[in-house]
Amino acid sequence: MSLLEIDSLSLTIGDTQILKGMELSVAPGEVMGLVGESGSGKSMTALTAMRLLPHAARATGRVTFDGIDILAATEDQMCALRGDDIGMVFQEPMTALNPVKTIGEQVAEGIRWHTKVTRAAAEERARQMLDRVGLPQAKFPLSRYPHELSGGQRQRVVIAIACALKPKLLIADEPTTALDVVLQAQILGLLRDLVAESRMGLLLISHDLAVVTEMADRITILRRGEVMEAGDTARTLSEQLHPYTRQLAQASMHVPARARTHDTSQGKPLIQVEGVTRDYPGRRSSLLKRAAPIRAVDDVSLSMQPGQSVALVGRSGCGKSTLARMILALDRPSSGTIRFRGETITGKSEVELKPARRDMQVVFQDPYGSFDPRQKVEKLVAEPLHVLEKKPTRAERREMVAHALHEVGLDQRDMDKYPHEFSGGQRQRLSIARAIITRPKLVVADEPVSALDVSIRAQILDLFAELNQKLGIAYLFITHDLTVARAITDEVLVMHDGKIVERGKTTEVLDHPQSEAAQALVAAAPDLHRAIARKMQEQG
Amino acid sequence: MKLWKTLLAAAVLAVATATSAFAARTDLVIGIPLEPPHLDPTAGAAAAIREVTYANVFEGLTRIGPNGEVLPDLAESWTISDDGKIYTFKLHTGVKFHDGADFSADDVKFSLDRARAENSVNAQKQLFAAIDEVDVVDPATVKVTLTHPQGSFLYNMGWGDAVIVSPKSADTNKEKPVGTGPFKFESWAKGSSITLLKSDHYWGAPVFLEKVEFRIVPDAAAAVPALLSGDIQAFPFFDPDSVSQVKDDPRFKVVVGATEGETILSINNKQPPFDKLQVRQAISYALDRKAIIDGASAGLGLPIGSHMSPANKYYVDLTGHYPHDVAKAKQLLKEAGLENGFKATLKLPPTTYARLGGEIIASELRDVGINLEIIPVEWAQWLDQVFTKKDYDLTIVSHTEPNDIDIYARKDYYFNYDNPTFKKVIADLELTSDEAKRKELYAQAQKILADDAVVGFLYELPKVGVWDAKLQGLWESAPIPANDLTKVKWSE
Amino acid sequence: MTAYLLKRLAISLATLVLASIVVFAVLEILPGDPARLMLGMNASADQVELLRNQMGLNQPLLLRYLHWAGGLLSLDFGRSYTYSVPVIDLVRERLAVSLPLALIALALSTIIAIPVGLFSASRRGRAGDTISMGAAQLGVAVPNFWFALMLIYVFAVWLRLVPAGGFPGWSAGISPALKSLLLPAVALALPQAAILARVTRSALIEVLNEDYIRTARAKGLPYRTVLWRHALRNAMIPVLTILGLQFAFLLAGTIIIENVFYLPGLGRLVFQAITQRDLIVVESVVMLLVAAVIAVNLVVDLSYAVVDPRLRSRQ
Amino acid sequence: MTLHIDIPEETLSGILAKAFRNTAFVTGFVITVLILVMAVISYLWTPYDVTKLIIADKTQGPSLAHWFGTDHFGRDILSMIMVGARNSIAVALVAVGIGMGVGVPLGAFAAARGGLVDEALMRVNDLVFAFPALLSAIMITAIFGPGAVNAIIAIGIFNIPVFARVARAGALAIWPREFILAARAAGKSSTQISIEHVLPNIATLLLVQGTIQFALGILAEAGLSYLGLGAQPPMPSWGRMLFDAQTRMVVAPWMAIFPGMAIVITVLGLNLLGDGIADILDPKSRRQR
Repeated sequence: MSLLEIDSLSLTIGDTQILKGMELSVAPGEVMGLVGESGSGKSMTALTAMRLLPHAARATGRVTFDGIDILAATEDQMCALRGDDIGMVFQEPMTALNPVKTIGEQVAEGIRWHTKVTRAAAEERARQMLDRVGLPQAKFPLSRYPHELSGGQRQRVVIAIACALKPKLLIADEPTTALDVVLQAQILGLLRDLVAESRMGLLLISHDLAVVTEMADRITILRRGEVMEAGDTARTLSEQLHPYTRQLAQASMHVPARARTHDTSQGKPLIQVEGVTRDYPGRRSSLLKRAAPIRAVDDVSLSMQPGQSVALVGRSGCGKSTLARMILALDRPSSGTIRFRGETITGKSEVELKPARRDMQVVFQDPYGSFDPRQKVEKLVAEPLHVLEKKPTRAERREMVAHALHEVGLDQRDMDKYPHEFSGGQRQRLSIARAIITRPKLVVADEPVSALDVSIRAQILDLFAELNQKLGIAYLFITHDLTVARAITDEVLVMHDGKIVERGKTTEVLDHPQSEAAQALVAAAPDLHRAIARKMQEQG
Repeated sequence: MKLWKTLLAAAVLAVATATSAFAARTDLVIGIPLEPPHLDPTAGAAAAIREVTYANVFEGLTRIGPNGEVLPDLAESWTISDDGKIYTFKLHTGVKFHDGADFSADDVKFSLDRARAENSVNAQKQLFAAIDEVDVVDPATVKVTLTHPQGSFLYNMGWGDAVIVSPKSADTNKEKPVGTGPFKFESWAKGSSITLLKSDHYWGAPVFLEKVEFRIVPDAAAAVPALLSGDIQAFPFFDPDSVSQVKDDPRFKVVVGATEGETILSINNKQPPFDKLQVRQAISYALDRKAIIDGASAGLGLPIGSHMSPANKYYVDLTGHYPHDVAKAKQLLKEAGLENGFKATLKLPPTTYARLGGEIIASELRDVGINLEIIPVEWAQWLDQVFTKKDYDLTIVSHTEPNDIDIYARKDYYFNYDNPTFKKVIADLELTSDEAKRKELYAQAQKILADDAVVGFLYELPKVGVWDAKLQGLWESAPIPANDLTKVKWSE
Repeated sequence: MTAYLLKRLAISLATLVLASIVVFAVLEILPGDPARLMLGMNASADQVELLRNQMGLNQPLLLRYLHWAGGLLSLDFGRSYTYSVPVIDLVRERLAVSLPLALIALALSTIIAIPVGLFSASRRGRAGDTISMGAAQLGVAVPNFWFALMLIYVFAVWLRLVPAGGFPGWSAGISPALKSLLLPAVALALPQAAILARVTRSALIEVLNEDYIRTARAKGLPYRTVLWRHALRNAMIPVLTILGLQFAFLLAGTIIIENVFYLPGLGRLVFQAITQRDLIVVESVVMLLVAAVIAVNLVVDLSYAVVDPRLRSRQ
Repeated sequence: MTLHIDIPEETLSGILAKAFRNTAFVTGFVITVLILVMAVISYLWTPYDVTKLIIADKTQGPSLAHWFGTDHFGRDILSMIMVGARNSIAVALVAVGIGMGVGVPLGAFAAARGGLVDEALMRVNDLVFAFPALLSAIMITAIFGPGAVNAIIAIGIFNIPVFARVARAGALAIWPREFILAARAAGKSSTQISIEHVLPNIATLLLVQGTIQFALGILAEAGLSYLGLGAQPPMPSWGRMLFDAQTRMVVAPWMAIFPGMAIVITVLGLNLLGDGIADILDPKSRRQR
């Protein structure tokens, strides 16, 4: 018998249909993977099971947990289930914990509420639980506050809260999406162990096919509120019977076609970074003692050739974005120099920087946040024209914008629209159009595809590759995702704790990492090929 | 509306009867509009000092009665020498100051000498200017010698500034007044109230009240509810503008008396175009005194035509001199070459009559083409800008000193009025003692002021008292600023 | 934490010093001569000049500032021109009215506002919320002096339940004194309560949308428990900010209400002192009020740190 | 505390459609427009001339001839409320203008510069905030004399730090956005970025604060006029009408009731309008129906 049984569930919020005839089941001890792109209704499925839906939501169908009709249960019954029999882990560890309560209080609270034990007993159990999730008492006493922990540590606390009473079912909604690959591997390992230990059912929700494949026994693929395909993980993904399943799997493994024409060893370097260091003032612990500064980038040197595509990879917080900003002259190094086309750009004023700015542009991660919503596309894409020697006339400007839009696969009529009229993928195309309008020599792209769904992401990677070929633009890709690096770059720089620890041809570094940091990254990176292979093996 | 009022009245009455089960009361809360700066009448000009202390705490040789008459006080009787220069006062005996000190002729000499001394801070030093010498004849007799005969001497000795103080307490009277009166000072909560208690060993006729509290209510808006709710039982100086609120209420008595306050629209006679007689006359024609009295003084107060109270024996009725006549006013302005009108300012001190009257006058003068900008000022600014620096066009103020027509002859007075003929009349008055002749001169003076339209003469400020209908013995008029409580009692 | 505290203290002190200079300078340009006002219409120019000398008004500016500021430090505020008593005594007397009034009003508004805010936030969008927030909207829109006038006429003049104004003094007993502070306190408190209720509600609603509320609900805690244990404390920061502002407002902004009820409080003292050009009183009281505002802000800042542990470790 | 700004991504027609489904906005909008229309009409026509005093008609109760009664000078209260609206609106609006005109650039500048400039400007802000606003307004009018212009200055000065604070907080929330970084990468100066990107994005925030300060300005003007420090006769003002009414509450309560209601309704309308705008433009605060 299934632990959780969802039967022809339909859900509407206001006038919007979120789920249509949704079917899903989780057996005790089973890991069910729920996969889908953004907006497919994954999270709403989880919230329905917890009955924590927004007020305006209306659900029909049947949801039973352990024989209890969830949709018909009283609020008191639900309170008894939540936290005790069903635990839940959320996506965003930074905001999932109450900032004004200690982690001990937050873990012990559910224990006390459900078991009515004394505070001391509840705290003892909380301590054991935190110890179990890898936050030992000695280093992480119960009196710690959430803000004193890192993202990965906070996610461990959230897991401790969810698993404190050994629930029968654990629901994990994108538990690792906000974490870097190494942390992701750790958290997934922890979840796997906890589930195995107490024979919990796990409903793992993710957009990442590789993650789900590695973890799940069975898989349900969701698209726009409807189940496309469901079944045994290994079989479903190896056979790829449903066209959508195939589409997803292929996009996840997509590598753009690139002809390697740019020789990397000759000519003058486009960019030279020499012994660059960036310190931020540290927190003062007392009035008299000035804290040691935090060194974000530590004596980094590198150089890039024109037309070269280079990946800068590393875990979150390793200093790669700071380095990128300094290259873009948006931040000043504490020491060291950066030369662009042989000219020093460090310590220059905005006016002096103008020629350099013309030749280097940027593409950001968030396709939503990188456009001013108050301006039309024409103005937004034309913004870098500001640095041109001669200001183009309005007609010239429109012509240039139209051309740039055409190059990124958008219609020139789009220039009179506002950014919110575009989808995420289209916006990233706009972002690229803005970056290439001045015909720059260098584009710095900071995690340009990590916020995109897999199918869109494949298209954008293709676009990057195409432009690299056509316009000879050099790329500096900042990413923590090795598949991106593998897909589109010639060279990889691995950064760790502010230092560059490894550098080499992309395939060489990723296939045979030398440094510890690179090895950890490679080992942790989810890979659909490998995952399917492993699954097939397990099942024989 | 009617029913609503009846219901409310019933409710109020019900609550009122439930709380009003008192016998003959001996306490009284009196509302006064201004807080005295201190309580020594011999060291300050503020009327508020006298409103609390006069006849209650402090007494003089003589006193002024409710109708302005001179009555004996600490002096039981007196004789005047034939040349009118020597006054011999016979004093009451057995009188004690509140601190227990005995009152004697020495205190009289001390008080009068102190008041007229070189370094005296007395606000009315001119009252004592005629005194040549004060001699103690015996503990109950004082002889005062004048440099020249002075008809008003006994009256002067009745002023609040001439009260008798004890040398022991003279320096501390500001904070803790000690006098010979029927009430002794109890406490002063600054900004709020001053409390007097009945004195145990008063020499005169016993008073009826045991405790009197002077509550400071600067705001007419606050006075009405305080009266209506019974918190305060008497406002001897009530804002005429608020009278309509209580005049139909049987619980209260509204008493309208006279003051010596000529309320005038002062004009800066040197400030063009007001230096032109026609302009000033035009203003006088433009003024509608009835509307002003109705609008600014609730219809109370008598119109005046010159600077003299209608209650004064030298009064001449000149109210017909400039009847309200807009056409005539315009005609005069045309003659002055100002047929298109002009702009001027009207600075208003913070009294109700000035602020309300100012609005009406501005409206009336607008009708003849004079556009006034109203500038409200605080007393401090008024004294500084208008009175001292004469930086004004028009202003409204009430001149409350009795018999003060001579101010128009003063040098550098803020009217900037300079008429030798008028000055001559006033100088003659000083030297004239013949009553018929004096009357003639006073009439002449009033006529000159009216002819010259020196200022716009408006009306005589009424003294409006409102108090509980059961309260008896409060003064109806105010010949001098005072709240004499010696005869005040609650009817059964 | 200590660094944070010391920095806040230093800033507060600097603000205070700047404020004293501003106050002094502003009063210097106030038109009107206090000496002339004290002596009245009949005094001669010589007499006025004499008094100005006695009052020290003819000394150089800087000297007078230093003298005054130095006095403030040792709580010697000088003597009132009009009352000729030490300013500190006046202030003490008036504070005995204003401080209880402000505290009662603050307590009243808090007692009314927080439950209403909680109630509204937890019934968001329902009839109870609509009605109480409608009332709050009205409360914010009513000028407090007009409200006070209406209160006087209903409760003091018509129903005669409380005095129409005035203050009998604490010596008259606690009960009559409190009774005469009741209406002013209500007139002050209700509009403030309306503001506070709105802030409480919106702060709560903001917090209720946070992820950690969902975490707490996922633990199985009922909605009410989550509201009290998790939401309220997090919603306290904006509420505390408004409370701090309100206390400052209540202590100083009672000028109008004290005038309506003719209460002998600080607000009226300073208003009268301005009209009477009792500069020394104005200076001292304004500085006192400014110091109170700064102190309250400091306390509020520090209480943020008590409420929010994140601020404790920040500088 | 950080301010979170959600930038609505909607078309104008979408916003308008939403606006007219929002009860608070519609009510506030209708009231505000009515008051504005009343003020405009008063320039062309009022039932009676408010500068003409007819003492004989004083303190008459509401009737067909005088809907809201007459005041102590026999002026028609309805006409005075109409003309008074002009004064209240003018004072509050110009005061908001002063506050925005000075405060917003200051706040935006402080946010753009950061560091010492920011610190110094915010300390000056603190200094102004440390003075109880009404008290300072009284002092200002004591120095320069009472009158509408000085009331505007007094109220306007205290709007400056309010807008500076709001603008700074809003700008600080906008500055870390990637589109600002993009503009910087495009070589725009901080002034250009403030004007082109920051200000348009905090405009709604300022609009909401503007309606709040407008409403507060009307209350403040009424308070000052009530103390006799606001607009001077013959210009009618609501606060002044209440000042005149308070001594006549027993015999002429209409003199207090109608101007008081005019203030309440106007302030209510503006507050509802502000709430409505905030509601419509903040996607997070969508009401659940």
